[in-house]
Amino acid sequence: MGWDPVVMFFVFGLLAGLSRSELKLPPALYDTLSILLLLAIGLHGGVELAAEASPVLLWQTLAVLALGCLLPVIAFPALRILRFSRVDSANIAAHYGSVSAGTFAVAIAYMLARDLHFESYIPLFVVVLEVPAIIVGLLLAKGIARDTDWRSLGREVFLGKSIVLLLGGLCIGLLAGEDAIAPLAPLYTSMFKPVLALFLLEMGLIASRQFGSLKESGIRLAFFALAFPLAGAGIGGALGHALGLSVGGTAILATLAASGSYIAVPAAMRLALPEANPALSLTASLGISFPFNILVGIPLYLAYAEWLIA
Amino acid sequence: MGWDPVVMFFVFGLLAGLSRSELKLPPALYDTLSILLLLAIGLHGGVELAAEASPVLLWQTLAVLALGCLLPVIAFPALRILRFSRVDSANIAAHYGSVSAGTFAVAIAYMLARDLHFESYIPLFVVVLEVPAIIVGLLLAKGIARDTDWRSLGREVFLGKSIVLLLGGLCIGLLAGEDAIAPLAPLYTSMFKPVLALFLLEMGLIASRQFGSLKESGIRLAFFALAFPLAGAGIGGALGHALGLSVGGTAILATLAASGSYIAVPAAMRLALPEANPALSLTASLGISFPFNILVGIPLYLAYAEWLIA
Amino acid sequence: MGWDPVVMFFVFGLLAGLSRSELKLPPALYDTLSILLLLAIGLHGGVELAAEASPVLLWQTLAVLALGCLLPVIAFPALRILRFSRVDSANIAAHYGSVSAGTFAVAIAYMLARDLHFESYIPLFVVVLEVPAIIVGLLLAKGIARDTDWRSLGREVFLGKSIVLLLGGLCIGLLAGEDAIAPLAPLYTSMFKPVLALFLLEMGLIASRQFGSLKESGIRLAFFALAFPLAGAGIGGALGHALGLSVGGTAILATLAASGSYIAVPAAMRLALPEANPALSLTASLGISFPFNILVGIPLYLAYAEWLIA
Amino acid sequence: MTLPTRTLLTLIGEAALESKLVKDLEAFEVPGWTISDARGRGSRGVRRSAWDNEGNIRVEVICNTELAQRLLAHIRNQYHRDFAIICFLSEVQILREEKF
Amino acid sequence: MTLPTRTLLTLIGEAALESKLVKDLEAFEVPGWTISDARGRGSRGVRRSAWDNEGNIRVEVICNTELAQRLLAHIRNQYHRDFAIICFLSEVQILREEKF
Amino acid sequence: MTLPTRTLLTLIGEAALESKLVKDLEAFEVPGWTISDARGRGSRGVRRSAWDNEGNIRVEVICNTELAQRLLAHIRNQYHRDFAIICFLSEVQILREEKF
Ligand SMILES: Nc1ncnc2c1ncn2[C@@H]1O[C@H](COP(=O)(O)O)[C@@H](O)[C@H]1O
Ligand SMILES: Nc1ncnc2c1ncn2[C@@H]1O[C@H](COP(=O)(O)O)[C@@H](O)[C@H]1O
Ligand SMILES: Nc1ncnc2c1ncn2[C@@H]1O[C@H](COP(=O)(O)O)[C@@H](O)[C@H]1O
Ligand code: NA
Ligand code: NA
Ligand code: NA
Repeated sequence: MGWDPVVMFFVFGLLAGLSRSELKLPPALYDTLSILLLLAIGLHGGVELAAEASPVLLWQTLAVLALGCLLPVIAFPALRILRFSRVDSANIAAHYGSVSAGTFAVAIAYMLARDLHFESYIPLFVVVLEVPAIIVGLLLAKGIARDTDWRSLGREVFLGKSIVLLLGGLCIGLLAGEDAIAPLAPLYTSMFKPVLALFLLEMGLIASRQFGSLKESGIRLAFFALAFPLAGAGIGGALGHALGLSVGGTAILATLAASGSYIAVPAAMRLALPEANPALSLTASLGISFPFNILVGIPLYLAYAEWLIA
Repeated sequence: MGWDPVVMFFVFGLLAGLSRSELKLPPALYDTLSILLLLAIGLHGGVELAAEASPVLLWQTLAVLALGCLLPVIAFPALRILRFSRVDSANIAAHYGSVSAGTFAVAIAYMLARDLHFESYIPLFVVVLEVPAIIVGLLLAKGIARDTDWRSLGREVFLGKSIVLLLGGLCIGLLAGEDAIAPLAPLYTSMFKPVLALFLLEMGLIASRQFGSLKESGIRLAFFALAFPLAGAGIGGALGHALGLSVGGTAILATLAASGSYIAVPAAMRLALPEANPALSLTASLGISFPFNILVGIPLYLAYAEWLIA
Repeated sequence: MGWDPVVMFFVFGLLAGLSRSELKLPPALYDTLSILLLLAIGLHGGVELAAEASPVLLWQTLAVLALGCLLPVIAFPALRILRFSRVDSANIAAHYGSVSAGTFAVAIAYMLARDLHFESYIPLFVVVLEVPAIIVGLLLAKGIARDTDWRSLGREVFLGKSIVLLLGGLCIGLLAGEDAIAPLAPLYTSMFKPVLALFLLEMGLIASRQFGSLKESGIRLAFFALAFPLAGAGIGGALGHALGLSVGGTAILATLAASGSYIAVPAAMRLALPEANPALSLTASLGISFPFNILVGIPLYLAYAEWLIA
Repeated sequence: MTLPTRTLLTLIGEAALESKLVKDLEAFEVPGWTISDARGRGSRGVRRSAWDNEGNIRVEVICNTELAQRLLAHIRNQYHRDFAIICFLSEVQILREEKF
Repeated sequence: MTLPTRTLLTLIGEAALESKLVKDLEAFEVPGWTISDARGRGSRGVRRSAWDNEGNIRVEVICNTELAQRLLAHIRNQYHRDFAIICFLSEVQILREEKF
Repeated sequence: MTLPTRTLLTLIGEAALESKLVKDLEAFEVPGWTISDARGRGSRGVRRSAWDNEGNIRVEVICNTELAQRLLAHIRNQYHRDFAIICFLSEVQILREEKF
């Protein structure tokens, strides 16, 4: 069987949710799972970074930062053409400029299961991509020199749960190094897939609830949420290739570009741009693009990366 | 020492509860543990089923289904003789026709610890036994052609948490097969016993609270809750033998027949037969039969199975 | 790098808390972690006790009990000299006479990481040290023959969560022995450090909130909370040496004496001595002494133990 | 500023009823509701939230008096005999009259 | 339909008091009570539920005015000096008069 | 025993607002507040607590009428347009007048 059981957990959650089963995970479990995932990704990245760091990395990081600014700028006019309001377009664009840590975790698991090498410092890119899209999104919505409280927005973003956990894990991994971290390794080795499977079960349940809102927001949103990941993956993969990443690394960067945030960005945008309709952006990123990337996208982006390198 | 530490966790919980200690597990932990147990049982069964499925299985499954219909029909008159009301008798009968996943998990752990082989598809029987007793119980209470809303009852039962998790796990295990599932194997190998131990700790705490209600419902209930498991095990074991199950499989089927549900059935019957007193059925199945089966029953049923086969 | 990643998790939590990040762990996770830690410590101790018990142990236990009575008697006048009120002094003294299970867990992890042998029955000392300080503290506050409800206080103390879990684990480990307990061993082997790391992350977050109260209670409290651990460690280490403990055991006993309770004692004293200000004692034990012991104390106490034995 | 008033209906009852009650509230077309978890004791014994079948929920509905009374009557007829449930009304002042 | 009225007594205070308060409520033979978890700030500082010794509980008791006043007096005497706790009364309309 | 009265202001709204609302309450120098978690449905759709961005909170503030009205006005201006939030007032009798 080619099917990955981890992905099947997502489908299971989706089906359970759509058939309106009584199944629900306690909220504290979901919180715990996402904390474990983010920490594990960070720790793993930090440990590998300690071994593999190089001056090239700096340029790559800057290029990825630029990617994070570019993506919302591409998404915004596309959304405007699809006749979304200015604030809604900016809001959705910010989501897609940023990344989904869950999608990233599935991509990593996918590469590991296929013994595909990828640059081990890639979690750093996740951190780098989380932030700029939020700022670009707000500029798109409000222009410069407006009443945005950048200070408290900065707080919200840099001190948000995901960034803090990713960065904290990264630093601890970096400082401790491979030997000292060994007793904590289960977090990103033997426990990683079980945690990811349960996380995806809950994501399936949550995604199934987004389908309700889909009826209202309709076909235009669905179109964007399916088309933009392909465009994003195209750009992300091309950049990965240009930066000289491995096949695995290129495919993961394509996946990151294709994915839309559903944790950090919604929380930040809800407070910074409350006029935007959060149902639209969540439905798109969580209800459509997330399942699409998990089920169809990642293998596709890997094939694309292989084609690029060959 | 012959004592199983997993069972001692139950006794520990019982003692802590009876001595009114402050110890309590967070509800979210209990939920998480039962989700993990049910998933693990399902996954494990699915993986083994993928390897071991055979046409015989179909007949065995049908026979087990019949067992699930038979048990409440036996329990009901016994309860009537013990002078329980019609609805209460039907309600309790439904609980004992169904099964306790916790008891099942302990039985499995018991067999594994003794290196006793059992049919790996047995989790399927748990799924099959969950449902029919509920329907038979309702028929016993109300007769046919009454105002029962069978549609929404069906929902409640088939989409209830336990069935969904067992079935979901089973399907994922079946579709993925042993190799692909390997990274999730900790769920039903190294993590199974620790999870079960904590689960039993909480079950001990919960069971200890049932003893309060025991005073009211008195000796008749206690008698039933101790005698019926023996009768059920007698029938279940005989059936297992007749179906040609191994010693381990026969003992487990006896245990299933002996156990009474305390998750799926109470939830369904509370809504479908609200006139029944839920304290009676929970006290019996959770407060008396569960401890009895865990502490005394399972070794007994294994000896019985050995005697049957010899 | 000499830094232990487990300790870095504490620092991470501290920094995240002080920078007012959004990071928080679900309360149920924190409860779960502390339950797992206490159970693991107890189980581990019980298993080892089963192998290593000796008549000497009885005398050692009595000596440790005496230590638990002595420490608050030393702390109390010191606090009075620092001009704390009678009840506050008694309350704080009770905290420091008792022990912190979290500090103990870090000390154990520290020894294990350095392959330092220590007496395996040491968790017994944790249990023994939990209680007497509370009683001595109350006597210091109220004198004898007053209105204290000793009965319900006894309940509160002996049936409090920490003691019950430690004792329960100890008994189960003792009765089951090493072979039978093997399937539960992950609780105190592979899972111990990851659980401890997350626990310390939360402790860091909690400790960071105590700093706010520090401003009010000021320099006198900080002085006590830094100086008393050193005094306590001096006495505890000397006792360990006198009792003939190994270097590791001596260092751990010093650590126990140096640490102040922040789970069992606050809960008991809040109800038994409500006039005392709980902010003072928690700030001292959790906000100052805990970080101090974790970051600086344990290596120091180990050096002291080595010096004593040499 | 004098504010318009409405009735706040509070139900406290066993958690197993949640989905049934929500269906009822939808059928009665109430303008909204709020649910939180609780535990308690009444004439039907102690209800703890540590166990699926034992916890309570606390449902609040703000609506006009007439609707509240109809809801109350429905709950009395439907649930009072077999379920642990209580309800009570009080008067509250609201903003944005058109919402409730 | 005019409904009989009773007093709703609400206590908000530190979670450590839960078992003590429940014993008091039993001693006063109140007809029932409901407890839920909360967090907050008052004159005794912030109380979060992330930490055992810091969370709050919210206790509701519906009973007749006389009993409510006696309970109130008891709580004032017993807890107000040393514990973070507040209480307030309001009037509610109830169903099934005989229960409360 | 006749007790002094105060106003109980209850807000129910999306959890994302918690820290903003707490800052507001501090700015208005209210004597205290209590927050608990909830879920619900209103004109802005269903809000479940299983998901960070969906749960509701329930905020209670006891204070004098004048302050409650000012708070109410602030919330209406600040949040009603863009956020799922409702608020209502009721009258409660309190102990220890000086606290509120
Ligand atoms: N007098 C009361 N005051 C507050 N809550 C009550 C009261 N009576 C009952 N309750 C709550 O309502 C639930 C059901 O009540 P009952 O049907 O009397 O068992 C109880 O579990 C309590 O949470
Ligand atoms: N004015 C108020 N409004 C609402 N809740 C309050 C108020 N004052 C205090 N509380 C709650 O009562 C608890 C104890 O109050 P205190 O004794 O003033 O610290 C606080 O933690 C709050 O949850
Ligand atoms: N009529 C109502 N009664 C009780 N709670 C309500 C009502 N309307 C709204 N709510 C609560 O207030 C939240 C926000 O309301 P809304 O802005 O209408 O979506 C909802 O999620 C409910 O929890
Ligand atoms: Na993206
Ligand atoms: Na059965
Ligand atoms: Na100490």
